[in-house]
Amino acid sequence: MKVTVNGTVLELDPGTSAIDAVFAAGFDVPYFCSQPYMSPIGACRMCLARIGAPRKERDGSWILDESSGEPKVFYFPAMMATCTTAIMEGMVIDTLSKDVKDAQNAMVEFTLINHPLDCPVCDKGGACELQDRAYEYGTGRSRFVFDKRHQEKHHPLSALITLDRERCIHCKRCVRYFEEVPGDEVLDFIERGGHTYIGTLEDGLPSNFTGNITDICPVGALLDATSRFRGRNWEYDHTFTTSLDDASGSAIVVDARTGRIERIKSGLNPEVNKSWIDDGIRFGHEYADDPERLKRPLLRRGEGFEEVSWEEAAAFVAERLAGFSGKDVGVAIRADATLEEGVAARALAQHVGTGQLDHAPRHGPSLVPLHGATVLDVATADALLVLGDVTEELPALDLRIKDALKGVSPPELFAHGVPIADLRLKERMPRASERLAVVAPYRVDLMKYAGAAVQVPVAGEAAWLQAMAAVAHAQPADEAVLGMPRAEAESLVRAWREAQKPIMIVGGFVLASEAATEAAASLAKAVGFRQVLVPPMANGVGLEITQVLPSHARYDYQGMLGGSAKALVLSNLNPAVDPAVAERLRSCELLVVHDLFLTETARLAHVVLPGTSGYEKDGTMVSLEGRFLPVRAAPVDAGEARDLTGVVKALGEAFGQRLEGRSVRSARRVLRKELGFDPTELHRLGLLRELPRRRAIVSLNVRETVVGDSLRVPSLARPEYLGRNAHLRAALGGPALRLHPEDAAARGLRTGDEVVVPVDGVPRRLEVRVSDAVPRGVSLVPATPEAPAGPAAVALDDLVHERRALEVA
Amino acid sequence: MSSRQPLPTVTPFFADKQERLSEILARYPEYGRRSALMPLLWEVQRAERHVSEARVEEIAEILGLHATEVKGVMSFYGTYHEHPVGRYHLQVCRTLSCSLAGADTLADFLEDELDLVNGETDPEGRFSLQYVECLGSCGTAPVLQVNDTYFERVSRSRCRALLDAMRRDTLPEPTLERGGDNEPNAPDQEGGAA
Amino acid sequence: MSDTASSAPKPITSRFDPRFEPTLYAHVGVPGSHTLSYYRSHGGYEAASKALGLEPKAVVDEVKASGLRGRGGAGFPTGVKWSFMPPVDGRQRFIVCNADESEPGSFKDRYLLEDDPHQLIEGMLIAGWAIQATIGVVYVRGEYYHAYGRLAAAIDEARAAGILGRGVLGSEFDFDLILHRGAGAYICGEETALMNSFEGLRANPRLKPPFPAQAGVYGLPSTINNVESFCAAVHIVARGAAWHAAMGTDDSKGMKLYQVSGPVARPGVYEVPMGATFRELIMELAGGPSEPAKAIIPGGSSTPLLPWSDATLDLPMDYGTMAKHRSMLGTGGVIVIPERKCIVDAYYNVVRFYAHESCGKCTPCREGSATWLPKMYQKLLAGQGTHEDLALMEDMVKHMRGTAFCPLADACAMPVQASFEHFRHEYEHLVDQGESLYPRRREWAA
Amino acid sequence: MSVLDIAKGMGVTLSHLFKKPVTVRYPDEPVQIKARFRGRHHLLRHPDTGLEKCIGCSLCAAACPAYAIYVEAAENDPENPTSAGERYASIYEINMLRCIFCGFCEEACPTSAVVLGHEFELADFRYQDFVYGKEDMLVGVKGSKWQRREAAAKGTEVRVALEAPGRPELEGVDY
Repeated sequence: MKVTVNGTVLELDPGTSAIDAVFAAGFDVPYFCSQPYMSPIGACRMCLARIGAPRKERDGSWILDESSGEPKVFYFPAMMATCTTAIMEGMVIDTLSKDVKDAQNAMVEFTLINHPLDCPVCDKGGACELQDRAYEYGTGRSRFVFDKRHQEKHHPLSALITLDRERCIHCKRCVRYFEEVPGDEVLDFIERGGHTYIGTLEDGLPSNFTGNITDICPVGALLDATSRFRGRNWEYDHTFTTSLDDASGSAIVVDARTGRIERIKSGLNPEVNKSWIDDGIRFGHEYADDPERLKRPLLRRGEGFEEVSWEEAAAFVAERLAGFSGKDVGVAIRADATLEEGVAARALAQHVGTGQLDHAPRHGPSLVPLHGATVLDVATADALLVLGDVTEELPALDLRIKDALKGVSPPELFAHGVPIADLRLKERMPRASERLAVVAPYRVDLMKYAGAAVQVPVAGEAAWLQAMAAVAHAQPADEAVLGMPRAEAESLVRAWREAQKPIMIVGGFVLASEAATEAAASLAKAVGFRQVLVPPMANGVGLEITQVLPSHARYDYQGMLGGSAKALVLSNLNPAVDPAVAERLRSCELLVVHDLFLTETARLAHVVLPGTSGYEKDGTMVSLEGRFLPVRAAPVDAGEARDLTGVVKALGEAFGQRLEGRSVRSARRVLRKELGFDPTELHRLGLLRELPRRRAIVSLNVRETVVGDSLRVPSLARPEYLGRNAHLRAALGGPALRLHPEDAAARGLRTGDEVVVPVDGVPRRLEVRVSDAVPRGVSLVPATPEAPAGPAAVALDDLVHERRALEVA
Repeated sequence: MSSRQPLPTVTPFFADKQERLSEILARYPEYGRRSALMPLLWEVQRAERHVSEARVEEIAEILGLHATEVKGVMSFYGTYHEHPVGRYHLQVCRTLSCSLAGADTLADFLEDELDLVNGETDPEGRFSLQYVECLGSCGTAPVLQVNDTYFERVSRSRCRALLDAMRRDTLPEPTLERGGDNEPNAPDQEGGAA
Repeated sequence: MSDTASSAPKPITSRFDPRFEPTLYAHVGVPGSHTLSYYRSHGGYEAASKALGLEPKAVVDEVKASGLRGRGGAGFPTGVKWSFMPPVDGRQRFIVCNADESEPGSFKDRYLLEDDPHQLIEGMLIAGWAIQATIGVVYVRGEYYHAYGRLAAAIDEARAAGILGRGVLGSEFDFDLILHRGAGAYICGEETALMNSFEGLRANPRLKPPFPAQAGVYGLPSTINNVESFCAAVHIVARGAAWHAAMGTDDSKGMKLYQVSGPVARPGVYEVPMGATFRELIMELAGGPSEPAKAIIPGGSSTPLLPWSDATLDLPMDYGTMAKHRSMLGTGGVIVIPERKCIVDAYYNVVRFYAHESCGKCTPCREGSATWLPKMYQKLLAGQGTHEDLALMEDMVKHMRGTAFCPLADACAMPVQASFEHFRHEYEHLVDQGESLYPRRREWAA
Repeated sequence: MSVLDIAKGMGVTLSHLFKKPVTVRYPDEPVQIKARFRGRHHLLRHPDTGLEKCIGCSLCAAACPAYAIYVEAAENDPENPTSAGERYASIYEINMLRCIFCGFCEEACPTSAVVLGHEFELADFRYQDFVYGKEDMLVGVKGSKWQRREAAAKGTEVRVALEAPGRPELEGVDY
């Protein structure tokens, strides 16, 4: 459609909003209530413009201007909000005339009359949309002589978010956000008219995605409590990087100042996380600044440690390693290491000549499905089967599933980016819940939105999937196993088969079992699902395809710990939380631990090397969909901490060898050869690649795991760091032991009790949370990197009360 | 994420009123279940003279909503009360037509007579006084709304009589005033309506 | 456009005037008129039976031909509105009655609801048939509890009598009503806000388009009309479009329920053909002002006032004439403002109303109508205003007009603008002297 | 050049022999400083409450052309506030070696908390002694770090060898 904006003529697609036309033409209008990826509502009235369009006669011909012979432009009698106006053929938009400027001045003035002028103490100062717009479009003086509205300042909406009600300009972004994006309406306007304010009756905003409202608030009304009153916006160094908290590949911006991370904001990656991240990613960074971080290498001297230089530590390790036969050495890294670190680990293993190389946690089956799907495919799927608790396991995927239920495809991008006002989005859009089926062993959050929800017994996924596959093949199946009448199962299968884009999302509970994974694959084959497999940690896919894997199943991580290795190099792994493993490690002849903190394992080590967090390293990660994404180091003061390439460099120097992967650069030379592209040149939005499905994935050296009646469940708050993330812990509570009310009552347990309970023989300190989402007889405990999601044995009978919750009056 | 347990609450309002509850829910189509929100609030308010937070949570539970949403809706409207009002909730319209008929003076009179200011309830819980906007009784102004009942053309003497009656808990039936041509007491209305 | 000089004198009516037979208001004020038996005995539901015998489109055309314009304030042609409904496609369709009468100066619907609920039910049934909607929604304002009770009883009666429910009046057509009670929010008179309110949401107006005909109640096709419009439709169907079109002026047809309030001898509702003059209404029917008057608000507080003068009194009250004189017919709720009422005080009262009723969704209304403008009036009335303040107020209301999301800000700004236009001297007197030209009235009927 | 010119010149010289000299015996005698002289910064307090005026907004640091100022803010303890309002400067440092005494910080300050005073005797020995923290600049602290060190060592009062007419902005600063 032809549209003229202030004399500039441009051709745009029908359905474009006038505000995007204005921006596309290179002009600017102010706006507060519009927000990319959310519905336009026309509440702030800032984007007013004079708009006209030609009209047609009854017969379909244009009404012509008598003097010019051109179609005559009829202007609307009043100014129109451009964000809610769709363009029309021949539309003329004027944003520069005096009338428009006057109206914009007036709207700025109206907006400011009740907005406090406390910019110097406001954390938004310097990055505030209102500040900018008032400067650009205001008159610079106020005629309002009365007292401004007084309302509660710094009201804690939750432990993570502080609300200043005086600063709110009622743009409704946050209220709409909760309804439109995560679908939990936990925040709303209260009262009406001039008294309207934002409030909640819920305790601590129960949603996994609350932090995003601090990003989208155009003023300083909603603030990230972790960075409150720390620095000013212009003082932060912004690092655009990728989160290593989960395998979604979510874009984040790390804001650092004087060597420490002050906050994390959401980055924009339209095909992955759009502009949303979950609270685990946003608020779970405080551990990186923990004062207990290791800053220098430590060398065991008798009972204690001594701080030494990297050279000294490396020389010690090199000398000791020389005493081992190559095959006695084990090298294991955590599955959120970058590809470059993977290359370094591989080079180290190669140098010492061992096949004992692995990353952990890792499932037995490959993470590269036969018919994979991308995150964008999930967002546009018309049938979804979710196996597991995606909301906690990979929260970014949860939001994209909800996108799919809305049925609005992702918008086309303009030169100015994501459309400011996507007119296809509406407030309170109906969600096609019938597109979503969720199967999990307890009531997961996503079931609220699902047309079909099945609660299977613990480790019952394989049976359910086999039964469904039987239904698909018109074979008999047990209705008790299906969890629904056969007719319903048949109609589900029919819907999946008829769908254009059916997708199955396979979570950790299924991947933990080879049988279940196989069953999932065969059901997928039977009805035509494409699969998304959820890796247990950020770079599981990447480390698998770069073959950071043992040469034989018995040399996997469990095997190394079990005694196949006499010397161990562990990076960011802490197996010694299990007392049995700790006992074995004590007899290890050489234990080198590379970690951020002096963990249980590090305390047993001969050499401890300071490691870097995910915010402090450069590298590449591969997200669950096979997207190669850059990880960039924020300017953080981490002392002498190095990532694994740094470790390999130091060891190489001690060996007198130039090892591959001795720097990010050298690792990338290797990767370039293997992958066929240069990771150095990766765009911030990443590169989506078809992944090779390797035949040679080495399955786990699985001893029949203890199948208990309980479950280790994923959690978006990484339990290994939760204790060091003070704000996140305050909001979510500590690592939880979740129980059914009756089970809790039977043992006299109440929400808030602190207990120590053996989980698979490992005593764990947990906080009791009573919840009817948990089936009777099942206890849920958080999964850790050492013990990923899956069935567990929780010995409630051996539970020890540490501290009882206070009696509530 | 954390799903904290609600504190033990008072007996649910609708516990023994299931029939009434299902009658209200049945008024609306299945896809419009949320429409029952306002009727449920009315139901609670008529019985308890206000809607407490516990009731808000209960209604939210019934309708499958978050309590915040119910609160947001409830607080939008002027006639739902967060705190209990008196047995006689006196609402004085002070908008233009009533004001021209002396409603401001009526309001002052009530303030003096009851020793209450706008928005207050007396200690015995008998009277609450509230100024409201247009009640749609402009032709028969001034109007005093007592709970749900209109008393129109409230003159000083009528107002006194009403207050006395309420103090004795003998509120009279209102006479329905119509004004203009439709006055029920008009002498020849039967002839005119033919 | 009608002009008093050119058009033939129209009969004035009143139930006491033998020249005319009241229609809409025939039964208001009659004891027992709210019952089905009374209504049936006065020809009730005959129009509905007649309509059900016609094609739906024929009913729409009849209403179109009658020239009926919406009686809720905006005056949009009712038949045209009905014809906007999309073709029947199997989706549920709704006919909605806006009985949220809250405009200061308007009180006609209350009496209709209380004394003639069956007339409304019949009107909605006809409209429902015309647009093929099987569910009707009546949204009654929360304060009209008596009306709510009467209507609820009438609906029960009608259901029992087979007038509502499956196969109404022996036809194949199903129709039922949902009676919904509001809770005190003027904004619910805005059609989309009413729909939000009905759905159990905060009553903020919705974005248009989509208009209610495309996506109304629950996102389904809906048509919404005022109580009076539905009642008028009953008589249009009963007596034919020509009967209706014969009354009134060129652009405004039929009967209208005018309301008179303020200091007049007999305030109340008068049913008069469209285009009756203020003189006929105020001087003749309502018995004239009981004290000297200086202004007339023609159609509820949101319509700009007109100064009291012979010329004004001779204006016919129809849509076109009012627009020509930069005012509006609105709901036809005439308020007479006496000489001794300070206009600043009177308009503070009006502004306070809109401040109380602003929903808070958009900036100019929340900050202008609901916050700044009332504060300015308070300042003026406290005797602390300046001439700059007057200029500021004029500038402010100028920017409140045409910029807000819904018409509420306009409804607040327009009358204020008119008060400045006609009575600026009273504002200036207040500024100059520090006190009002007319002291605040303290009188109240004994 | 004529003899007359030489005589003129000598005349000027001679006339000055009998005038009062402009030099002072600094530091034994105080030096006279103009009111608007820009010397070492002071951080002021509200005279009535004693609370710090600085709210830690960092605008001085943003305005500083020499990047001499570093501020870190924190939230006030409502029971025992450091400054009025919600926020105060937990760290406030000016590097006097970098400072060019332009006064932009004073102009940028929304609460008039930082004001350039008259002290100019800032010479010192070690680099780190030129970084002045809050404890060196809060109103009531007299003298440069070196002067205070010397006074402490000798057990005498800090003596600032200057005299200046007061300036209203320097509320509560006393020489």
